[in-house]
Amino acid sequence: MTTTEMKKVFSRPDSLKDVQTHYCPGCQHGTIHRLVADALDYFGIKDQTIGVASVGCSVFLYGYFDIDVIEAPHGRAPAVATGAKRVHPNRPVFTYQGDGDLAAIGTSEIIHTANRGEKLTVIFVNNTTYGMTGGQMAPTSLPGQKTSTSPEGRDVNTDGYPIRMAELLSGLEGTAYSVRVAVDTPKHVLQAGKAIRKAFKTQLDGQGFAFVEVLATCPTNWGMDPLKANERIAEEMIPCFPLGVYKDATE
Amino acid sequence: MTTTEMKKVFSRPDSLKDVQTHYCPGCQHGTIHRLVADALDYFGIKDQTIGVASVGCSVFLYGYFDIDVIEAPHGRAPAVATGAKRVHPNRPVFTYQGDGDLAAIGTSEIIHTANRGEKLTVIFVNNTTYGMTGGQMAPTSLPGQKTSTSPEGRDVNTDGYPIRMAELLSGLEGTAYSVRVAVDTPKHVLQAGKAIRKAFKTQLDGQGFAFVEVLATCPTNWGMDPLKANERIAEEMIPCFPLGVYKDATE
Amino acid sequence: MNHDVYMAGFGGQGILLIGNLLAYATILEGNQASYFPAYGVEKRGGAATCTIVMSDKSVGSPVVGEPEAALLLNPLSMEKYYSHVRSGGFALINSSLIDDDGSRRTDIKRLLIPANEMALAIGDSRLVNMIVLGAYVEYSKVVSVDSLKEALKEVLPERNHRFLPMNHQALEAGAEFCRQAFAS
Amino acid sequence: MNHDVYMAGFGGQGILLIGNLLAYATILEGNQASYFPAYGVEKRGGAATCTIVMSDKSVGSPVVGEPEAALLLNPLSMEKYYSHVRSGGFALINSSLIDDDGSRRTDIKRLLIPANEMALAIGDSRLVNMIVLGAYVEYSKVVSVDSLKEALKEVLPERNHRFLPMNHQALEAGAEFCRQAFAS
Amino acid sequence: MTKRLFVKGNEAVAMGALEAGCRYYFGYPITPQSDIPEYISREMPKLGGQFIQAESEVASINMLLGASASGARAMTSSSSPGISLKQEGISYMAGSECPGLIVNICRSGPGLGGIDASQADYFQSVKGGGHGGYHIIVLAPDSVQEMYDMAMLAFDLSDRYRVPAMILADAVIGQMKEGLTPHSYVAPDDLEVKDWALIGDGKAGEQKVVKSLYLGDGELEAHNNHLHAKYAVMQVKEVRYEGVELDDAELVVTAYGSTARIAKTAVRLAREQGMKVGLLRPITLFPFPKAAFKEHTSAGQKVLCFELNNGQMVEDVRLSVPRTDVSFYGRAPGAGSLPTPEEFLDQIRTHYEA
Amino acid sequence: MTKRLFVKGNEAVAMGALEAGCRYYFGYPITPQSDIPEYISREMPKLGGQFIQAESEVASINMLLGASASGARAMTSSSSPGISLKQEGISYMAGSECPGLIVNICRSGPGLGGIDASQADYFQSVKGGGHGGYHIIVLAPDSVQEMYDMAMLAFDLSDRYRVPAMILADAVIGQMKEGLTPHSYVAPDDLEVKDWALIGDGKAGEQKVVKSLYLGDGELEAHNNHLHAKYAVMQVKEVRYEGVELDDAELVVTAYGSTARIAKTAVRLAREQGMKVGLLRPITLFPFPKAAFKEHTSAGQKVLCFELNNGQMVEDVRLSVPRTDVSFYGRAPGAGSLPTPEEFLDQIRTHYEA
Amino acid sequence: MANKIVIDELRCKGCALCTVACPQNLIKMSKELNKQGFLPAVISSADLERCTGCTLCAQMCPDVAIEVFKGVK
Amino acid sequence: MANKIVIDELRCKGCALCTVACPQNLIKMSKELNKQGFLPAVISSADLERCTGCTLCAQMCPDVAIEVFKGVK
Ligand SMILES: Cc1ncc(C[n+]2csc(CCOP(=O)(O)OP(=O)(O)O)c2C)c(N)n1
Ligand SMILES: Cc1ncc(C[n+]2csc(CCOP(=O)(O)OP(=O)(O)O)c2C)c(N)n1
Ligand code: SF4
Ligand code: SF4
Ligand code: SF4
Ligand code: SF4
Ligand code: SF4
Ligand code: SF4
Ligand SMILES: [Mg+2]
Ligand SMILES: [Mg+2]
Repeated sequence: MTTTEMKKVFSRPDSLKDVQTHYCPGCQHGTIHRLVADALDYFGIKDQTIGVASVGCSVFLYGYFDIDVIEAPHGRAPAVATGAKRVHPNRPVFTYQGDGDLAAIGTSEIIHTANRGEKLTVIFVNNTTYGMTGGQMAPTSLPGQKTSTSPEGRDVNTDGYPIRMAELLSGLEGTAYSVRVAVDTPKHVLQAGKAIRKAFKTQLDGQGFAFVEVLATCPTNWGMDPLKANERIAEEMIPCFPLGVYKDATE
Repeated sequence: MTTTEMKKVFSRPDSLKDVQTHYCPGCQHGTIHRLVADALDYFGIKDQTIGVASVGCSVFLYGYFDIDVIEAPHGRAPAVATGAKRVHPNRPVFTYQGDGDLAAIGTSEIIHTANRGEKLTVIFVNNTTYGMTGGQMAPTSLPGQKTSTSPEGRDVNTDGYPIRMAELLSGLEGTAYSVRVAVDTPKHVLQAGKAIRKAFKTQLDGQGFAFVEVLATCPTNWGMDPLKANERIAEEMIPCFPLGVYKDATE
Repeated sequence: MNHDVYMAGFGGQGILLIGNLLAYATILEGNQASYFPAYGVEKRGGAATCTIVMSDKSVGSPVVGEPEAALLLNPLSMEKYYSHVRSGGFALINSSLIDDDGSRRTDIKRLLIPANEMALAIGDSRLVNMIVLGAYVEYSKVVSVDSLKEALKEVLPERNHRFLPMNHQALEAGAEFCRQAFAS
Repeated sequence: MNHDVYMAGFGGQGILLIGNLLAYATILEGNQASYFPAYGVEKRGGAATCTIVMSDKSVGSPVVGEPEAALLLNPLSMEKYYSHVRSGGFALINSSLIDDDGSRRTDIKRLLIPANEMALAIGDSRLVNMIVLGAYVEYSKVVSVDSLKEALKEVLPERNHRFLPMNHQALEAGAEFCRQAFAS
Repeated sequence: MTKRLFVKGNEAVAMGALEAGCRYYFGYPITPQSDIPEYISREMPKLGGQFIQAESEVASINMLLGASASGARAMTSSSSPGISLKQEGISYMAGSECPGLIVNICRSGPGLGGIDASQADYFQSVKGGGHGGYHIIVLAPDSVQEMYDMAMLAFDLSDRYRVPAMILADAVIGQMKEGLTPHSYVAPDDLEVKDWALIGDGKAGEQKVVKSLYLGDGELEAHNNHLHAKYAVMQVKEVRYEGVELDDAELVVTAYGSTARIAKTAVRLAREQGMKVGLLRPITLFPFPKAAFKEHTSAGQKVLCFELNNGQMVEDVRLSVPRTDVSFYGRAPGAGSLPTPEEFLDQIRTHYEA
Repeated sequence: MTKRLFVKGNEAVAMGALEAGCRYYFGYPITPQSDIPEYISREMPKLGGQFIQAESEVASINMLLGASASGARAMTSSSSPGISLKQEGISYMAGSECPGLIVNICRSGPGLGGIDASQADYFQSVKGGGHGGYHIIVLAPDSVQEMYDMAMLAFDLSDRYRVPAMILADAVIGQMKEGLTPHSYVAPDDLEVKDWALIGDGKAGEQKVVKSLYLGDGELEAHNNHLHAKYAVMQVKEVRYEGVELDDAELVVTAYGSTARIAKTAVRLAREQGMKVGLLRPITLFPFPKAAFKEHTSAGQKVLCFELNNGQMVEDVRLSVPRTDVSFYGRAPGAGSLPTPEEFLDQIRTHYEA
Repeated sequence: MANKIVIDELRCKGCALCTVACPQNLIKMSKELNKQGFLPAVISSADLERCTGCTLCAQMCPDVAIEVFKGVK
Repeated sequence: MANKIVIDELRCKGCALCTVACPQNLIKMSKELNKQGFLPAVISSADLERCTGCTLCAQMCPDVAIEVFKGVK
């Protein structure tokens, strides 16, 4: 048996540069990057696509994706993407944002971009914390979650409740597709890949705003090893952030 | 028959100063002011209450209400009110905001203030336009509505859809009470008065964030006489913004 | 040529329209003009004022401290602005609404004009502004009444052109009143 | 007294901890010290460096261009910072990881210390930092090993106090290595 | 396009921008500049461009960043409080070298203040109201015609240097109507294709990145030095000012925008009264006409600076000619606070005779 | 409280603020200042105060406005991009005369830039990054101890003048650890009850309004003049600076914050080499120590200004002493861009010998 | 028992909302401008007789220009 | 037909997510640090024989350090 008899059935997507990421071991930004790159490969749109990077651990998007990238100020990726998309209505444009970026400082931009029905794809990585700045409380932190700014655990009475973006955005008419997925098991990863593909298809078909919330780990700031962190997704996150399609107006 | 035999059954509330407002004829900011003042009178809280004025036609709140007032930057009244309420947890605090103020520039603040469950009362005057600045399109402008920045009428494909704040906020756990009322008929006015009273009671009972959206006219910028404008509420606004209680977690 | 005029009244009296008209007519005659409105947060009911500066050279300040002429259409304007009129200048006072006849100042020319009554006589109370403008250009000769008419045609939307004759009549009436007054 | 030292290694080698310890011990001895870390966006895996300035007067710059001493724990640090050591100064080189013996510079004192091996010998590879620190204070005498021990007690959280003996042993081992090296 | 029009300054700047090929506008209403979005919302669709009324000023400036990074001529406009909100975005545009036009029809502050004309945003505009020590090009038109012309100039300069450009005016210039002679825009020869931008011209594998993040050792320092080197070139090549009767002037009056208009009349009145007074009107506030001040005060002339604020541009004048006697007369902005030519004349007389 | 502690500058400023009675903190995370909210989130609850991690910097500054208007000592902290976003709110606070503490642990820009130390927000801080021509008090600590002490001073000055106060530092001062001697806060005698604020002391009918809107004729002008009159008083009464070996100095080095620390060593080295060099370190950047510069350059001394930017404070130095020879040596900020004492010493030697 | 309303002519801005609010159709708009230049709402004394004191007119008035009195038996 | 995976030792950060993903339990963590200081995932040649080429390990790998090959008949 030689290699020539074998078919490669899984390999690095073309849209992803062949470099090492700066992400921590077990950080699922890497997984989600790969899924997005797979979608770009699938549709063959790598050379047309514009990625809009946000500020968070994924700020170096341009270092990993082999596509054109604009780096947006913290929280403003949807506005930057709107500007880009209006200029290039035929180029696929996506934003890639963390939960601090999208659900805190960028709340207004994501809501109005969805409400305008901008033909964009938004990849939202919910890891219940501000990864890049060292693990502060995010709008999506779970009740009781200890973070560097909620040392006694998030107190819903004063800090508020975990905000559910996939649900919230599904209430807006401009939203064509809103879904929540996770990447904690191979099955979920495959589902996440499909959702991301669909979110690009929604854009390519001109059907409106498409939103994919991905539950992911931040082992470092959760203070857990990658396996333990990964388990937390099913144990703690999914109960609070149920997976599923919250809106699908693409049919 | 002399006056002494008569009982005053309707008069200006104490909480409202006895002055002429600068509002245009038929503008229902006046009506809503009166209803809020009635509620303050009802609970006898005029001397404790802090009003937070927003930027819009109602910016002169302090000129009309005989209460302490902080004037907030455009859109930021909920944040300013949060600061005030945290310092004075026992004083009733309310914001009074227009649709440009609350549903456009102030989107992030209203959502996160509601999500934190701040014990505030928010009076939201939806008149489908930016009154003060001369009738530009608001996030709540109706599809097809002609405004000074949508001269051909709001085009939902590029301008987005009228945003329904009462519904949107009811999706947040911190919201204790969210309701939409109108002031176009005496019956609706009475209902609006009740809703506003309940929104203050929610705060006084410490039950969380209370939100009252009031559909109102802007005859001037709608280019209609006050009667015609008033009719538009039932004819065009209510079909798009249905009246009702969207959330009541006060029981 | 180097003229300026200040106009003041309450919102709804059509001050801004005649200000525009005057400046535009000046430009139609090949001269330069600036029109500068003062505006308030309170759109309705408040004061409306504007300054027109006209010149055959380029216009310097669009703002004038002591205007050469003032058109004062209501009591508040009279109170606030009458004293600012430049010595040797001209004041046109709407005597229909203003009781003060301005006689305390002897260093300027005055014309008291019952503009509201005259407007009603022509048939529309909203013509007060045109009457006053007619009188002013008759006095100052900054532009011809014909230029005003031409400007009016351009400024008024097509659908309102049926009101042109009435407006012309008001301009003429104002001019005529002025002629008479200074003739006597 | 007026000393400064630069420490560099990769994240996880415990550079920042010994930097803190040294500065704190200095303060415990009644002198002044500043501890200045360099930190990157990349928290993990990247370089960790810090500068400690110690003085009996108030500390001026917490940043030093040419440090009096440098503790270099990995090859990258050696490459980047060795040449910056002040002429007449001192370099402590972790020879377990660094091949370059620094012999190209003759204007400074060097001590090659097989810190990783020594740490493993004591029983925990994470003790590399303490070994190096022990050697440095033995050489420089900026603080006593006792002060370091006292500082360590305060810096380590109570629950980790069971590791104190091991750490003490490492400090002593480093100091002893240095004594031996310069004795010979 | 040679008919003489009679339009507002706000409309003129919008017309000029459209004529210069601006096809994307992003803004949020605010008095006294709402005529700009209103005009553009009417006219842009006819040109096939896009008008977006954004949800906020913050969103607007970031949409502008996105459109600019995508290679388009695009603009935003606002007034003081709205411009404050754009400061982070402006800093990002400066850092990522995104050209674009920002119009500030300055109103009186601080805070909500009022809606009357003001020049109190001078510092914010020229020193960098945002973080990080960048500069933007700042143009100060003083007439309706210049509002039109400078919209074009702003785009040209902005594209040439990849530096955002601001037109700084106020309610006097924005709300005033004057004659305007429109003319066709002609692009300068030296403007290059924006091959740094995401214009979609790339071959496969030629990644384009527009960013302001520079994390490698020395990278950001070099980037900052590169930005400041551009500013230095602009200081040499792009300074614009107007001189009025400067040749024999013993007193040089200086003012920009609305106050320059008022000062022009004051200077004329002073000349009529026999005073040898001239006007030096900076048109580019950044780069500032330092050399012009040096030249026109070299023989010991004094300078009198008028502003509609408590003293801002006067600092740049003083820095330009440190050994010259520079006086300041300012009016804090607010309703009823416009100075008149007569008032300036009084000041001129006082300083002329002193 | 006399034990000597060993803490970060960021922690020290938080400790000082809490000691000064600050009981409300509103902020949003950003490197390199997140230690401040992290420390306060741990300690504030023990003091019965409130820590709110706001949804954004814009929300934070407005929460601060609300708390300040309600009579409390309150603060926010951020770093450059976040401070840019607060500019509108700062202008409102200045306009409505709301005291409060804003900490800027400045990082390198423009835009996202980097997280390393920078002094490029000087202009933004002292000239008013927001609209409307206001000023805020700006303090520039250069040690961990001063971070602590100046938190108290900032609250006192801010309350006394009803002017917002900023502590402007950078990653060097914020991330550095040094010894700190804590001490009890003692309120100055002259601080009055905030009866302008909504402290709930009112009798029925005594309405209190905190606002920045002034629409009546002349009202806003008067208000602005009132604000500037306060600045003028501060200029006389509240200037603080440190002088090191200035008496016989032939060259006066000036720098603030982190660069002042580096300059201190450079000046010591220069003295050791026999050069007569002193250091004038502005502690209050606004009000700026103009008079001190005049005093210490009256005999013809030259000035050399060091900054971690492309030249900002040097303008205020030049404006203070227009006829003095003022040189500048700056380093554009960014990773690997910290100057060293040796580097400054070279510059001192060059200018000393020139 | 008799009821009445009092319209504050100075406060009234002539919006006419009260006229359609009154179930009895009692309120009319004046033909004469008030001092602010508005045509205020008026009620004739004859119509006043028929007022039920229901307050609906007052509920609708944006300018709180109407007071309502109810006769006490 | 035979299948295999190839783990790029240099890219692997040792998170171990692949080890729990493999239905056959074929992947183990090495006891030796790689050049970056991580303990990488490894698969023995014996275990490789049992690989079904299902790709589940690769699906889970955040660092795209695994390639999967399927034998072609
Ligand atoms: C205006 C502004 N505020 C704050 C920051 C600091 N900051 C950088 S990343 C970040 C949050 C990152 O969290 P998230 O968006 O959840 O991304 P993650 O790192 O978790 O993937 C913050 C607050 C900034 N860069 N700009
Ligand atoms: C930061 C900022 N942006 C814009 C404005 C201008 N502005 C004042 S009021 C207003 C909108 C008012 O509309 P709305 O909130 O609906 O109130 P309304 O007047 O309709 O009652 C705007 C855009 C401002 N004052 N500040
Ligand atoms: S800090 Fe968290 S989110 Fe950021 S790279 Fe590490 S694990 Fe991933
Ligand atoms: S403009 Fe509209 S909202 Fe404002 S006062 Fe007039 S009618 Fe009311
Ligand atoms: S109180 Fe009732 S019946 Fe009387 S006028 Fe008013 S609406 Fe009519
Ligand atoms: S509702 Fe009030 S303001 Fe309107 S017409 Fe009637 S009395 Fe007058
Ligand atoms: S391909 Fe499937 S069977 Fe093979 S190692 Fe990976 S998970 Fe295991
Ligand atoms: S999942 Fe990838 S990175 Fe993690 S251990 Fe396995 S091969 Fe290594
Ligand atoms: Mg996150
Ligand atoms: Mg509105």
